[in-house]
This record gives sequence, C-alpha cells and structure tokens, in this order.
Amino acid sequence: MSRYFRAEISANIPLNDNHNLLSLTNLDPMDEPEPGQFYMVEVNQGYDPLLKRAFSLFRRTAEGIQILYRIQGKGTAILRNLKEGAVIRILGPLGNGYPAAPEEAIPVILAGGIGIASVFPLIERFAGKAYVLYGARTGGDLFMIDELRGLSKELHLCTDDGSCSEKGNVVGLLHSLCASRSSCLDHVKVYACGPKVMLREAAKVVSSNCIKAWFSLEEHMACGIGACLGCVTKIKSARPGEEQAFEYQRVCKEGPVFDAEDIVW
Amino acid sequence: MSRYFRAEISANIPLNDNHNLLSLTNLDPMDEPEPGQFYMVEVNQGYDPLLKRAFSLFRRTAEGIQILYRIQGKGTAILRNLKEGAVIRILGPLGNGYPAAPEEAIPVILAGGIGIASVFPLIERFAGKAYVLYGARTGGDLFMIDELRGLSKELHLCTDDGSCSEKGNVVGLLHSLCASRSSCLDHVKVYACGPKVMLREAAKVVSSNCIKAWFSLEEHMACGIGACLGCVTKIKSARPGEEQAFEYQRVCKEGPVFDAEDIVW
Amino acid sequence: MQRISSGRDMTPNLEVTIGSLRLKNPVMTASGTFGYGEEYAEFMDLNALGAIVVKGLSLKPKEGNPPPRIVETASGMLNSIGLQNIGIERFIHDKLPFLRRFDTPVVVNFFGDSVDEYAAATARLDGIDGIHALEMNISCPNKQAGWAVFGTDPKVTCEVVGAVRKRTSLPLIVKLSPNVTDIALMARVAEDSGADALSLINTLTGMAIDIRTRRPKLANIRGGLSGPAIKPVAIRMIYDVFRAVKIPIIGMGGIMNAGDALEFMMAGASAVAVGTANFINPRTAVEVVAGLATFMEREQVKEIRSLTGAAHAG
Amino acid sequence: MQRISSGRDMTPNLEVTIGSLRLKNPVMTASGTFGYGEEYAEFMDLNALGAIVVKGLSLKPKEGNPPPRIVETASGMLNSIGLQNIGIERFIHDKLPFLRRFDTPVVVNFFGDSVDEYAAATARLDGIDGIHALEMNISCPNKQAGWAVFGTDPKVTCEVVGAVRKRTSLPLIVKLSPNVTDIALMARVAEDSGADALSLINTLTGMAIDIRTRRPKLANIRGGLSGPAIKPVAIRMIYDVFRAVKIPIIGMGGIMNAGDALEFMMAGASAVAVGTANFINPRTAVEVVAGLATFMEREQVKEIRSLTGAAHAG
Ligand SMILES: Cc1cc2nc3c(=O)[nH]c(=O)nc-3n(C[C@H](O)[C@H](O)[C@H](O)COP(=O)(O)OP(=O)(O)OC[C@H]3O[C@@H](n4cnc5c(N)ncnc54)[C@H](O)[C@@H]3O)c2cc1C
Ligand SMILES: Cc1cc2nc3c(=O)[nH]c(=O)nc-3n(C[C@H](O)[C@H](O)[C@H](O)COP(=O)(O)OP(=O)(O)OC[C@H]3O[C@@H](n4cnc5c(N)ncnc54)[C@H](O)[C@@H]3O)c2cc1C
Ligand SMILES: Cc1cc2nc3c(=O)[nH]c(=O)nc-3n(C[C@H](O)[C@H](O)[C@H](O)COP(=O)(O)O)c2cc1C
Ligand SMILES: Cc1cc2nc3c(=O)[nH]c(=O)nc-3n(C[C@H](O)[C@H](O)[C@H](O)COP(=O)(O)O)c2cc1C
Ligand code: FES
Ligand code: FES
Repeated sequence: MSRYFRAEISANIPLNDNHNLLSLTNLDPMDEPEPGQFYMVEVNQGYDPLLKRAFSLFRRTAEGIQILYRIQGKGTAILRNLKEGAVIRILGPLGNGYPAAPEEAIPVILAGGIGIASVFPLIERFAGKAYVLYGARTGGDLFMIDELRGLSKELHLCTDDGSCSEKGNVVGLLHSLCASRSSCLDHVKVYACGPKVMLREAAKVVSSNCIKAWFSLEEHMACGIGACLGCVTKIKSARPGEEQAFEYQRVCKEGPVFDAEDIVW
Repeated sequence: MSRYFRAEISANIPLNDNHNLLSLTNLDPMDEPEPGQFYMVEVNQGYDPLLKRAFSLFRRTAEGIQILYRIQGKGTAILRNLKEGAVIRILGPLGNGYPAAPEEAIPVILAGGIGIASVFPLIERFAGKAYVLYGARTGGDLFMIDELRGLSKELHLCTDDGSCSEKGNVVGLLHSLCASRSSCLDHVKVYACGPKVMLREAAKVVSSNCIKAWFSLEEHMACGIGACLGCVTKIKSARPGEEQAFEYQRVCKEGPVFDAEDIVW
Repeated sequence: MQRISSGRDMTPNLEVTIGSLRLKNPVMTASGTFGYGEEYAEFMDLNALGAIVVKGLSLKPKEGNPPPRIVETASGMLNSIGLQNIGIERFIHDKLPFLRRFDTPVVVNFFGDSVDEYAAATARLDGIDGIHALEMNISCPNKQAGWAVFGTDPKVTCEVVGAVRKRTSLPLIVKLSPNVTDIALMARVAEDSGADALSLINTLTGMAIDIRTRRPKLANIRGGLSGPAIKPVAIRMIYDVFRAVKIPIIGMGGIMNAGDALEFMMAGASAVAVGTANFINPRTAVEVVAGLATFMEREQVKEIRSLTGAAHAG
Repeated sequence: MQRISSGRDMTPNLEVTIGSLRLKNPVMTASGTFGYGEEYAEFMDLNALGAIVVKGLSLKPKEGNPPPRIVETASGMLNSIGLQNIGIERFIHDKLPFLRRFDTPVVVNFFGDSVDEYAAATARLDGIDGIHALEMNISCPNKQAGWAVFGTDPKVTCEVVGAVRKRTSLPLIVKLSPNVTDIALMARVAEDSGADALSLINTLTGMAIDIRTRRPKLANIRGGLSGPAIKPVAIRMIYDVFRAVKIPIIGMGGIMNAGDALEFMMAGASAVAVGTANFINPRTAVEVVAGLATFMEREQVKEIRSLTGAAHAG
C-alpha cells in the first residue's frame, strides 16, 4: 500500500502572499514518483472540505516530497494553516508523468503560473539540457528563479504585467524560439503545464511547427485513481470505425500528461 | 454587540488526557458574565462541525475568560487542537446564572464531573462560605483541588471508583451532610451542576429535606439565544387553568439554571 | 480582491419586489431560525434587513415535540421543534408591537392542521397592522388526511392554498416542501391556486441514530435537515421551479454568506432567506446584505434584480 | 474505549444474506465509486469485502457527460458522470476475469434507457460465470417517457422491475431513487414486482452555480449529491422502508466509517455499501469491516444481523 501513506509536515513556508512550499516527510513507505505525476492530499480531518486536493510532485527530497501550491480556495486555505508536525494522508504518486526523451532531444519546457510545480522535476531530470520558458502574472509569482537558472540550459522569463523580465506570455516566448530556430526544430520536444488557455495557444504553435509536445492537464477530481470517471477530458479517439472523433479519458489515470496532438480543445 | 466577540486563545492546556483548560483573551468588548452563564464557542472554520458548542464560564480573568472542557466528540477534539494565537468567535455570556443568595445563606455546592466548570465561579463568588461537594469518575478527573480548597468552607471529594478520597457520589455526600445537620437546614441553599442522573437524585434529597436548590441543566443547542426552540426542557407550568402540568422552557434562555422544584424529571 | 473603480458613480440598487411587497434588499430571515426578531436585535440593526419572517404560528399555541430536538449532522442539522409556537393571539399582542418599530416588512409564517384551521388563521392575520405578507408553511401534517403532509399532494395543496387565498389580500407566499418527486409541479399548483410568491426549500426529512443506545437521536425520531448540506438540493429545486412558474421565488437552504445568496439568485430566486446560519453567526443576515452590495460594486451590477435567474441565460 | 473481556470466547459472526446471496460480511462497495474493482486492489485485499458492486453497465458502451463532472459541496459532492461505462460485453471480457479471482461475490449494477434495454441487459448478464447478483439502477432517464426517471413513477417502476425479474434467476436488487415523495411506496412496488432486495439511497439531485461565471458548475447542469451531507436523508428512508417491506435492504449514502455503517444497519439495513468515502480514503471499505468486528466484540454482539432494524425496537 505504498501509494497511500501518511506524511508529516516538516515545513510549510509562504513564498509570497498566496503561494506556499510544503515539505513532507513520509511516515510510511512511499513509491518513487516520476516528473509530472501528482498526489491527492488530505487537507482536513472533518467532512468539509470533503475531497482530497490534487498537487503535482514539485521535488523529491531525501525525506519525502515537496509540493508547491497556490492558495486558491477553501482547501488550500486550510492547508496553508497546517503547522509543522501535522500528519496528513496522501494518495500517490498518481497518473502518467512526462515521457522519457531520447538522448538527442532538445527539451523545451513551458510553465505558466503554478504550472511550474509540475515541470520542475522534469527540468531537474534534464539537468541543464532544457530550455525553460516560464511566465506568471507578475514578478512576485515567479518562483525558484535561482534554482531554475542553475538547472536550465536557458531560462526565459516573462510576466503578464511586465513587472519582471519580458512583458508577455510563454506562448509568445515559444513562438520567438521557434521563429529564431525554425531550421532546427526536429529534435525539439515541448513539455508544458499551465492554464488551459495557455496550453491551447501553445498547441497551435507546436502543431504548426510540427513539434512533438506533451501537456499536463487539470480537471476536478474525486478519486485520483481512475475509479469515479469524474476527471475526464476529450481525447481524439483512435478506435477504428467509431463515429465520434473523441473519447473521454481520465486525467488522473491516462493523464495528467497527454500527447498534445491527441487533446481535443 | 458585546455578546458576540472574537477571542484569541492565549492557552489551551491539557489537565489530563481528556480535559483541557482554555484561556481566552477577548479582542472585542465583552459583557461581564455571571456565575452559571455560558458561551457558544466556535470550534472550527468550515461547515463540519457546523454548530457552536456550549461551555460554562469557568473563570473570569483579567484578560478575558477561561473554559474548562472535556474532550467528548468531534467539536471538542478540534478545540483541543487549536493553538495559542488562534482566533475564534464567541457568543455570550448567555442564559441565567445562579441567583444571588441572602447574607445568611449557607451555600452547598454540588459538582459532578465537568459540572465543576459551571459552579466554579459561584464558589469563587461565595469566597470561603460554601460547602463544596465534588465528585468524579476517578481521581484524575478531579480538577483544581488546591484552588477549591482555598475557596471553600469545606471541600468534600468523592470518586466513583474510590481512587481518590471517598468512594461514592456527591448525592451521597449531600445526604450525609443533610443527615448530620438535619436540625439546621433552614438556610442551606443548594447549587448543582452535573450529569442528569445525579441531578435527579439530588432533587429527591433536597425536596425531602425542604431545601431550596438551583440546578444547571444541559440540552443540545443550536442558537444559544432563544431563537430556535431547540434546547427545551420540561418545566412545571404555572399557568392557571392549563391542563398540562408542564411547559417547554429554553435551557439557553430561561435556564440553564432552574429552580430545582420546577424541573420535570 | 481589488475593487475596480467604476469611473462613474455606481450606487447598487438592492431593491426587489415580491408581488406587491417592496423590499429594500433581498435578504430575509428564514422562519423558525430568527425567533420573533427580538432575539437578534442586539446583534444587528433590524432595519437593515429586507424582511423579517417570524417563527411559524398557528391559531392556538403549540407545545412542540419533546427533547432532544436538535442533532448536528455533517454540514447540517436536524431539528424536530414540532412547530412549537405561542399562537397567533399572543404573537399579535406580545411580539408584533416590537417589530412595528422597525422599517422592515414583517412576514408571518403560519400553518394549520386542517384546511379550516389554515383559513381561520389567515382570516385572523389579515388586516393586522404591522403584518406585511403571509408565508404559509405547507410542510406540515394534515389531520384530515391521516397526517400526510399538505405540501406533498397536489390536490391537497391546491385546496389549502385556494382556501387561504380567499381569506387575504396580503401578498401570499407559499412555502413548498422539498420532499416531493416533482417540485416544479408543486410550484405550478401553488401558483395556479393563487400564490403571489414561493418560498423554497423547507427542510429535507432526515434522521439520525445513536449507535450506543441504538435509538433515534431525536425524541420525535425524524426531523428536518437544514444547513449547507442541503444547499445543492435547494439550488437545483429553485432552478427547476424558476423555469416552471412566473411568480417570484424566495430561496433558502444552507445560505451561509453573500456568495451563497448570489448562487440562489442566479438559480432563480428574487429574494433569499438566511436560516441555520443565524445560529452559527447571529450577524449573518446583515453581513449577506453588505456582501451583496460589495459584489455589485465589484462586478458593476446596478440592479440586484438583474441577477435573478442569471444562470439560465445562454 | 476499554474492551470488555467477554468471559467466554466471542467470535463475532459478520455473515449476512441478501436473498439467496450469502456474504461473509455486510460491507459492499457502492456502484460507480469502486470502478470495476481493479482500481482498489492495491489498497486492500478484495477478499475482505462482503461484495463488490461494479460501475453501472448498459448494453452498449456509454460516453457520459462532458466535464466538469465533479463539484465539491459542503460535506458532499455532486457528480454528473452520466453513466459512462464500457458496456456489458467489454465488462464480461475485460473486467470480469480479474474479479473472478477473488472469493467475493460480484454484483453487477446496470441500467437501460427503455424497458426493452433493461430486459435485454438482464438476459445478457444472466448465467454469466462470476456474476452473483444484479443491481438494477432505476434512477436513470426513460427514453419512452420523455426521459423522466424510471424510479419516480410507481407504474413504470413496476413494469421495468417486472420485465427484469422475468429474465433472471439471480438475486435481483432494485436500487431506488431517493428523489421521490414516498420512498416506502416505491419500495413496496419494487418488492411486489419481484425484487429480492433493495438498495438505497442513490444520489439526491442537486446543482451548484459558479457566481463568477454565473453558469452551472457542472457541464450537465444537474448532478447527483452524495457523501456525508446526505446521510440523514438516507437513514430516514431506510428506516421508513424497513417498516414497509419484508425484503432485505442494502443501505448507503454517506457512510464514512463503521459507526455510520452501524447506524444504517440499526435503521434497517441488512448490508451497507461504501461510496464516496472510497475517494477520501481508498481503504474505507475494509476499515469498516474491521470496525464492525471491533464494535461487536466490545458490545457482545454475536451476530451482526441481529443489529438490523435495532432502532425500531421498543
Ligand atoms: C493533476 C493536477 C495537479 C495539480 N498540481 C497543482 C500544484 O502542483 N500546485 C497547485 O497549486 N495546484 C495544483 N493543482 C490545482 C489544485 O488541485 C487546486 O488549486 C486545488 O484543488 C484547489 O483547491 P481549493 O480547495 O483551494 O479550491 P476550491 O476552489 O475551494 O476547490 C473546490 C473543488 O474544486 C477543485 N478544484 C479547484 N481548482 C482546481 C483545479 N485547478 N484543478 C483541479 N481541481 C480543482 C478542488 O480540488 C475541490 O474539489 C493541480 C491540479 C491537478 C488536477
Ligand atoms: C449550558 C451548557 C454548559 C456546558 N458547559 C460545559 C463546560 O463548561 N465544559 C464542558 O466540557 N462541557 C460543557 N457542556 C457540554 C458541551 O457543550 C458538550 O460536551 C460539547 O458540546 C460536546 O461537543 P462535541 O462536538 O465534542 O461532541 P459531539 O457529541 O460530537 O457533539 C455533537 C453535537 O451534540 C452536542 N452535544 C453533545 N453533548 C452535549 C451536551 N452534554 N450538552 C449540550 N450539547 C451537547 C454538541 O454541541 C453538538 O452539537 C455544556 C453544555 C451546556 C448545554
Ligand atoms: C430550528 C428550525 C425551525 C424551523 N421552523 C420553521 C417554521 O416554523 N416554519 C417554516 O416554514 N420553516 C421552518 N424552518 C425551515 C427554515 O425556515 C428553512 O426553510 C430551512 O431551515 C432551510 O434553510 P437553512 O438551511 O438556511 O436553514 C425551520 C428550520 C429550523 C432549522
Ligand atoms: C461518482 C459516482 C458515480 C456513481 N455511479 C453510479 C452508478 O453507475 N450506478 C448507481 O446505481 N449508482 C451510482 N452512484 C451512486 C452510489 O452508488 C451511491 O448510491 C451514492 O453515491 C450514495 O452513497 P455515498 O454517499 O456513500 O456515495 C454513483 C455515485 C458517485 C459518487
Ligand atoms: S478522479 Fe476519479 S477517475 Fe479521475
Ligand atoms: S439553543 Fe436555540 S432556543 Fe436554546
């Protein structure tokens, strides 16, 4: 039962007024996670809120795992108040992470806002090989810049309000990157996580440049393990002879990382 | 709006494995409480548990109030986990406390278990004049003995299991006291708080000895201010010409302290 | 959240009308959760409310059910008060004078155990100074029909609403029972029988058992479930009823804050009532009023009534 | 709590029977919350369960509703999965072989959109090795009756249950819809039409609105409310149905732990099903089994079945 474990909060540190970094020490044996996988995290003891919350693996540490989270609603507000020493129950790692890349791949990683949490371990895995395009609403929402600089081949930042680095969004950065290297895009592989509108725009860019890409999606989840069919998204159907052009696949089980080509927007 | 105020937890100290002493500092102006009055205390922020919990005034302090509580279920378990600095909302003081006694009164105070919380400020008010009969299940559940000794004329203790002081219950103690002073019971006034079965037995003793007594009752409460009619108890009806011998009165509004004669058991 | 400055002056208009009743804002109190108003006067200015709905009254005083009457459940509570009340006469003499002091319409919730009793109660309440509307609770047992609830049989609903309608020219609000298969049908029946507005939802029938004693926790066995737990059911019913009738809806069932109230309005309610939340925070109703105004300023909503049924658009 | 030593040896007997189906304990999984069993095999020994009830199946695969399909509510959740399933054929070929490996009865939950489809599905499921009972979900829309739900009209319920009953000799469990005025009546209808047992409750119909977008939160607008929020309604309905029928009841609706399961049994359930709780803690069902045994030892209950309906005594 190593995918259902108790963990102790060893730190729960505010990064700004609505983002925290949560460090967890597993108290039970835990499966090894892959970049792009996620956890369902218990946020409280009573029945309100009821459901666990989905958070990406941000970093595997010696003691356990870290999660980078945005305080968004009820559940994350409670999570923020949990103190060192609190014990919570966690389900995971769940889903399919980012696929392994061939040696010759030129990885380009897009992170929009809190999407950085999902791709961070992937950037770590590429250990200096990846081009990282990272954008947020404002400069204060760009996290781990020093670490990222050390881990990336090139780190390009942007903000919606121009308060830090370039004004614009990561799709713009991707566009420029493609334009500037249009001759040598063969080995480029794109990995992205961020708001749906960002991914939809990014899909157009990769598709028009014939670049292979994997995107991590979000959907509201109840079980996280494929049982409830609550978290489906439209994926192009490969079944021969089927009328409909799509089928519903589970973000928690077949995803959260999907081949960008297959996603029906 | 001084009966609805925010208070900060300044201490929440375990007295044994299922009793805590909660010290609160009021952050908003607060009405002065009377012995026997109670508060409705918020135990959590979400909607489960939903209702506030009723607790007696245990002690008025310079900073605010203290509550002595038993960890009984969901709400008190959450309360126990609240740390110093947490801010909770409180409604009170509520209800009618113990009535003032004439100068010549000989107060006898009965406390069964956590009932001590309700009568403690009364014992303080009687400042050395009261005979205090205090019983609990076991020695470890007898609290504040040193303080009580200082505040009482005589302090008699008993436990159900005999683990501390006399084996027996406070009604037994009351019986002995009445028997030993049967000639001079005129000025004796009894004040009691404890489990319903204890109060019912005590009612028999005071009634057969023609002693005036006031008992503090408990009922499940929603509003605490007389609006929901949820907390009623049967009280002998004084209305002339009414067939029924009782009417429902609100423990939170007409009580929690009732004239023992009027209670329908 | 940041308040977006409007450029021009935007004073949100919170006024709504329920039939001929004009309310300064859409926030009422739910019957049975606000006593006769007095209990909450120390916690708020009662003038700030859209309307005060008092505890359900009957012609004769009613003793109610034995305790325990209250059980907490997950995000909700069960009550089996049993419609205890002081009776219409004592209400008029002892409670109404206090309420008359405020510039807030008083809605009298009432019930009977027969059609005749409903009619007689209506006749007694009609024309009393300080009573601005009647809300008839039809979620109560009918003596003549073996104590089946008035509000679950369309024929009986039609009869009792019709009888009441004849006895009053006050705005008549019919409070529907949610314990029915087809709430839209019941709403249409009430409308056709003369209701000027509908209140929904009343409590869902529920129950809890103490596994230690193996007995029901409520002395009366069953009780009414209220609070946030039932909000999704209430929203759905209001959404369905909004599509079925033309008369205004007063929405209730688990409203805890302004966001919840807005959800009810968007589902189709013209006004809302705060119930169980009064027990958790006695200031809820006025805080909801304030929260509505804040929302309107932020979202540039000039007329609160424009939000009624907004979720049906598109 | 202290464990009272029994003096003599007390091995609690958790066995129950549902019609001709013998279960080693009364804890089942609720349809739609346990996938096809596989998903939970890593978290528990499936042999420890009383029975496994699989996600509702139809003759042909069903695509279900568009997302979002899940909304959390106070102590509950709304789902609008829309009965997505792989169809009976793929279930039999792809999923059943795995389930056959366990010594736990498999109950197949199924539905149709017409009486004929129900009948055909039953015929296909009947006699398949590894299927031990059928649970027919009648809380789903009826194509022939303008998509009104089968389980809300006694006449339609009678017809569809009767048609299914004719096609199978397997234990037939009818899963009732709670969205009705008179659950006891629906239960009697199902009993009279040939049900061997009843399951209740299915989800309450509910809804939620996003006040920011002013649109329903679920793409399908309405959804089914489950979880602890609905437990009081479930307990009440089981209590009422227990008094109305002779066939066993499988109780569900917000069971989170052994205490809840006991409450359902005392209300009248012979067995229980764990639903939404599987999402919160994937080990809930087996923890409930363990908790029942602990309770029985502590309270000196020899036979779990002796607790069924205990709250009705006295
Ligand atoms: C695979 C996956 C990975 C994620 N990784 C991260 C991460 O690393 N860091 C981070 O900050 N956030 C992440 N999220 C989003 C995170 O799950 C939500 O922000 C969080 O659930 C909000 O909970 P709440 O109670 O604060 O908000 P509320 O709005 O109060 O939540 C209400 C309900 O909606 C659900 N919900 C709300 N927003 C989302 C969302 N965006 N995605 C899914 N469910 C949602 C909640 O889980 C809950 O059930 C991830 C989501 C998914 C699906
Ligand atoms: C006027 C009054 C004064 C009280 N003073 C004290 C005190 O000073 N110290 C103390 O420890 N306890 C006191 N109690 C009892 C205290 O209210 C309960 O122990 C507490 O509510 C239990 O909450 P819970 O969530 O832990 O238990 P749960 O059993 O989970 O509570 C479930 C529900 O039942 C209610 N409930 C449970 N037990 C009682 C009870 N005995 N009386 C009223 N409601 C109850 C709860 O408030 C809640 O609504 C007092 C009760 C009343 C009515
Ligand atoms: C303690 C209590 C007493 C109630 N009494 C009445 C009543 O007398 N008449 C009535 O029509 N509704 C009564 N109700 C129902 C409420 O007015 C309201 O319809 C219901 O509680 C749902 O709203 P809520 O969830 O906000 O409480 C009562 C509810 C509660 C909790
Ligand atoms: C996500 C989800 C899917 C469900 N699917 C089905 C189904 O296919 N067939 C069915 O009869 N009931 C279905 N149900 C209802 C449950 O089996 C159960 O009756 C209901 O959820 C109440 O129990 P609970 O509160 O413990 O979840 C589903 C419930 C949920 C939450
Ligand atoms: S969250 Fe349940 S199937 Fe994905
Ligand atoms: S608790 Fe509401 S009247 Fe006493």
